[in-house]
Amino acid sequence: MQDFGAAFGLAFHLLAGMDAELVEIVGLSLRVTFAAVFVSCAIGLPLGALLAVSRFPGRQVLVVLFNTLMGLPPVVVGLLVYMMLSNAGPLGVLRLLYTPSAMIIAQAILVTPIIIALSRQVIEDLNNEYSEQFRSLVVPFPRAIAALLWDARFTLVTVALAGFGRAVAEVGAVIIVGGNINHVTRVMTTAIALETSKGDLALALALGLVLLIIALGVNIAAQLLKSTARRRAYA
Amino acid sequence: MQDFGAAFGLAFHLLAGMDAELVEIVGLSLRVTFAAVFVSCAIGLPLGALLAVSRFPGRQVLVVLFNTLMGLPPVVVGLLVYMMLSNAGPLGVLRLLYTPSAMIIAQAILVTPIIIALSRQVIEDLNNEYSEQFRSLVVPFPRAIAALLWDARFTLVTVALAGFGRAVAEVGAVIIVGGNINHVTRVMTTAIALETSKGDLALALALGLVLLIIALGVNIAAQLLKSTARRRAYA
Amino acid sequence: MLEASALRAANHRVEEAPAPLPAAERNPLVVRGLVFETPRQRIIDGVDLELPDNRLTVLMGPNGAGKSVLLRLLHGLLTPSAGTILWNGKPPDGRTRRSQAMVFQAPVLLRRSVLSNLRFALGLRGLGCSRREMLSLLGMLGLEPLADRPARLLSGGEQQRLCLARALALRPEVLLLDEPCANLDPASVLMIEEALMKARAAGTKIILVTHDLFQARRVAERIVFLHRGRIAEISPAESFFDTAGSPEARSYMEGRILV
Amino acid sequence: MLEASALRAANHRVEEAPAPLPAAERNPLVVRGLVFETPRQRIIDGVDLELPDNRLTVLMGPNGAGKSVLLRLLHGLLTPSAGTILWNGKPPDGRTRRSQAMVFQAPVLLRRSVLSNLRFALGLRGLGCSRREMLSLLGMLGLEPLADRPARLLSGGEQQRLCLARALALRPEVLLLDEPCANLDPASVLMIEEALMKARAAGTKIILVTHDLFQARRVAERIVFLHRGRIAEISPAESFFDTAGSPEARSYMEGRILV
Amino acid sequence: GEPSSAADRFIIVQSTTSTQNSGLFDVLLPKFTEETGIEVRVIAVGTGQAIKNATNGDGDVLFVHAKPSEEKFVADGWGVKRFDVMYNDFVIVGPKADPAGIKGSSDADAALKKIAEAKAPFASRGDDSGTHKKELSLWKAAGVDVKAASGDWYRETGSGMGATLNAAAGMGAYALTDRATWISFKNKGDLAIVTEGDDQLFNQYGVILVNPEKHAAVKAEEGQLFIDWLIGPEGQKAIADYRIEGQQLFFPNAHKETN
Ligand SMILES: Nc1ncnc2c1ncn2[C@@H]1O[C@H](COP(=O)(O)OP(=O)(O)OP(=O)(O)O)[C@@H](O)[C@H]1O
Ligand SMILES: Nc1ncnc2c1ncn2[C@@H]1O[C@H](COP(=O)(O)OP(=O)(O)OP(=O)(O)O)[C@@H](O)[C@H]1O
Ligand SMILES: [Mg+2]
Ligand SMILES: [Mg+2]
Repeated sequence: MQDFGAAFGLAFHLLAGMDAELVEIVGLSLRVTFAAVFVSCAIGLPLGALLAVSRFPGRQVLVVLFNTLMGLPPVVVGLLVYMMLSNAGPLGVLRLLYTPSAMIIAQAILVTPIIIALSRQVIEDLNNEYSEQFRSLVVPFPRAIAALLWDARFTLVTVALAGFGRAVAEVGAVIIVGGNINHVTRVMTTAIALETSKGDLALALALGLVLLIIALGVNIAAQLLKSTARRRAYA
Repeated sequence: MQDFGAAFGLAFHLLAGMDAELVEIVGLSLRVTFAAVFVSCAIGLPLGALLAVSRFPGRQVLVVLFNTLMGLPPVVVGLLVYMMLSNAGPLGVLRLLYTPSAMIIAQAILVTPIIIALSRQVIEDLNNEYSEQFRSLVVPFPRAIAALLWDARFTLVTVALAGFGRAVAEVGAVIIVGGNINHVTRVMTTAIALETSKGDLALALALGLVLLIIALGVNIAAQLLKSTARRRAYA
Repeated sequence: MLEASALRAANHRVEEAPAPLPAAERNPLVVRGLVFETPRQRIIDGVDLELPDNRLTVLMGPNGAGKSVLLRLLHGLLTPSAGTILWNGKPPDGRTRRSQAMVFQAPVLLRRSVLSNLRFALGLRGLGCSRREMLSLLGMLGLEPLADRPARLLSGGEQQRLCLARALALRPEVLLLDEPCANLDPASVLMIEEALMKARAAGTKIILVTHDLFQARRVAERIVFLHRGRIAEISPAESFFDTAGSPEARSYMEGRILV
Repeated sequence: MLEASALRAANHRVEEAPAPLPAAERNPLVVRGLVFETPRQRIIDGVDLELPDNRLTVLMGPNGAGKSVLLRLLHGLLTPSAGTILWNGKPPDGRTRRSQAMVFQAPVLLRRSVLSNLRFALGLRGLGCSRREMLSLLGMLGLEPLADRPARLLSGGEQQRLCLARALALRPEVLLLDEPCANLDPASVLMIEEALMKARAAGTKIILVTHDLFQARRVAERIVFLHRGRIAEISPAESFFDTAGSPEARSYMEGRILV
Repeated sequence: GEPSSAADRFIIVQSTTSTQNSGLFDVLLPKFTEETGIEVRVIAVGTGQAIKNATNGDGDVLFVHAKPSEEKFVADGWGVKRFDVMYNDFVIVGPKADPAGIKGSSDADAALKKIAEAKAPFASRGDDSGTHKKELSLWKAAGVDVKAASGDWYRETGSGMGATLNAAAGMGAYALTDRATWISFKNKGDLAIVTEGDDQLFNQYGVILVNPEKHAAVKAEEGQLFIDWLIGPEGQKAIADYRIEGQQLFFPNAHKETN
């Protein structure tokens, strides 16, 4: 339990000291996570909306599939990306393994199904309300999707935050494809795993606290943005 | 890439052979995950709904907090639970460390915020529609929450599946508090991590495939349940 | 007419300190200097109102006048920006709402069967709810054959009737009805009006919003005419239709555009 | 009356093979043996209907008769369980819908400003949409001062008018209106009716559902009376109100309960 | 013995991934359990974590290969006594192309110097494990400052042995590993042993009973039984007999008891 107290002190110290190494790790964590969440949203939101709006045979199968893929094990994703990008793999020539790009790819693969499945559900609920009006107006798919995404934007922020949470906390995949290489691909979570395996639980916890504080900052920012926009829309 | 082909063959083999050890591991995975998701839903759904329905100072803070906690790093949760349950920790006398119960606790801590945050959002959207009517009828909180949860049940299935996905794929926390002990606390994800560290990527992938197939089964079951219930409700 | 002009006068005194009217204590409903505003606009703009007895009051006024907002304020669903609302001397709260029932302009129904919607509301008041009793309650508004249908798949008029049935089943002391007959066929309208007269005879205080002049004529004992968030006129029904005192009300009835 | 009774006859022949009527080709709308059913009930129960010209048709009938469902079927939003609907010889599809506009019984508005709601619809048809033009379109229904308000916070009547403004702005060949004036004040009702008469004069075919007998009387050129999913009567307006042929329609107008 | 009693009688051994991954425990432990009825539960984590866990009393026996840390563990009173169990050796593995040109050498210092000169990628565990500490001492002996090259050709993976080997295979890097892990490692890819046989590459495993005076929960009796068995003739023979593809992985040396 003394570890616990020590962790708080240490976390404060780390934050106050703005340790150069910590700054580097935090920076990379945020870069990788934001990039992955951005890619996931860019792909997942339209796909989720499309899945919510369209009716075709096999749609139900896709819905179940993406729900299932929310449970993609990170280690498996890590392995798959590793095998693709490895020198022996088909995309080895890109030389992406053990770079932040590889980590972004792995995280995007993990997060995209979450964005698809959750936004599908959200948009489906909204579309229950809009669909007849849209069919009456003969709104083409792309416009309908854009309109639904826009009108559900306040709810979709929570979906994106769920994706962010998954990505920022992820360690299993990024450690395999990033390699947790010091100064190159070390991020908060892999650093935490490392300190844990070293038995330095206080430092590991302190890093965890720092990570949570950063995530809190992101969430507060998102919330402020959301409520400002909502206030403007409903003043 | 030969690993990839091998993985498929192996996965098929594993499933077809109903290997006793695999059955044991799969059984424990499901037991732990279902228990954790059940606990998380039992706590998270009412709390999420309460948060969606009630208005009190600090509510916004709680909303942001739970959104943030969707990004709880598994390793950190693992460490915290470990420190609690360790012989040196306050709950050491319970002797839960390195047991499935410890794994359930850790997963429940990871999944509960996800259930709370997502169900809060879902219920909030529904409550936009119901709240005035409920206030007019002076529906007491517990009943309002029960009614909202029931009426949003088809959407909440997706929320629960997101929690299931997170839990079933989780490795960082369960390996710390469970210890990945053969025949005692080894689950699919920790077995995958072990095979990966042994360099047996084909077997790791095969286990990953098996895990996904199991998750698929659970998702299909959920979907069937949902559509049967919906058909009955809207015939 | 005296009553109406007195109140109009009160309405115009709003900017000054509202003098406490002596009747306040004994009146079931007393509203003083009521204001409700959003950052963008003032929706209710200084309303003084007293409904001293159990007459059926019809609230009229053009679209956007603030009728629905006023009902919500009276029911305690919105908090006034200024002014007071007193039901038997107390501001509206959960307890007063429990003795009232409101039917909203747009029906709000649970995603359940017709019967379950009724059961839900009755359960809240601890009122008996055997299936037979509930069917007979539904039957009063011609909904009995629909009892097991999902409420949200009913036709517009059927949904409105269900909302009314739910409100009536609670046997409230006060009924606040926001255009409850807008989508009803003539037979249903008469059925509702009969039900209202019965409730009224049993002592229920009713405030009814409607745009239907004929309906107002049939059921109203007192008319409150709202215009741009202010009360333009309060008259006994008889005099209102024949010699409405305010130009706004006259224009309204003649179908002239009011802005 | 001849027309109406001929159609009623057709309606009763439904169980037999519907004989192809010779007029089918030239008629803008021909409906034959139309059935729509859910596992639980038959909502539209064999409707034959021809609207051979551009008159304004009012569709009446008690709550739950199937008016809204019939409009949806005509518009192609629901797929018939049996029977055919032909607009100028073709079943309703996206293309026919693009030349029509429907106003639903419950307003459906985007979570945006009033103006954006209009802009969205106009944009779909590639119609010019400068702010000034749109304001003048809104102005026609008295919505100009509300242009920048969030549409979903409008009052009930304002929302209904916005839905109508949106439909009219598309300059459709066919207007399907489901109780568009239910929540409107008298002035707005007259304004809408005027707008409808103008559209009608410009060649727009209008099918209007209403429970307001006076409104029907004012605007209808032809009345279709629907009862329990079947057409009970089709009459020219003049004769309908004075000497309605079907007992159902007579009961309806007298406010008797129809089941 | 009986399954029920066996389930009750178990000890927890805190060990390292390299020991577990070699598969040694899979043959060793069943033999012990069969003889004594005591189940052995192995927690395989990083060396530091294993020691930390043992310090917390979350294990009965510590079985690792980081002699200085083990001795400190005992000196600090957390462990009762340290026993040598077995040894194997470290090897340097690298890509078959061998960019540093060190294949076949048995001089670790020289090999590492060449790697540094060629700036050939080297995957270090970088996790303060026994293997990592050994590696750092080798670099120091070779006079290379790896800290300066970190992130360049010297890559600290901060992971376990298996993960580091996976990384080395993935990027074609050199790495230091213990022979047991190497032999049992499946994802060798392009890697092969390039340097072995230096005396410096000796790797000693030790076993320690966690001090029951510090943690009452420690099952001292069973734990000591396990240790005695390991360093006794049966355990030592079992270790010597364990082979993969004909190669012996560990060499028992319990008689050379130190400490
Ligand atoms: N929550 C809200 N936020 C902002 N403005 C609102 C809100 N509710 C109503 N308004 C505005 O207040 C005005 C009055 O609305 P209200 O719904 O009370 O009108 P009404 O008299 O009931 O009209 P109708 O006859 O059309 O139902 C309208 O202009 C409306 O746009
Ligand atoms: N999607 C649906 N699923 C099942 N039943 C439906 C559905 N839509 C409508 N109904 C039922 O079909 C019948 C006709 O409904 P419809 O909405 O067409 O009535 P309406 O004539 O428009 O009545 P109103 O005057 O009340 O609007 C009603 O009994 C209704 O409950
Ligand atoms: Mg209103
Ligand atoms: Mg209808």
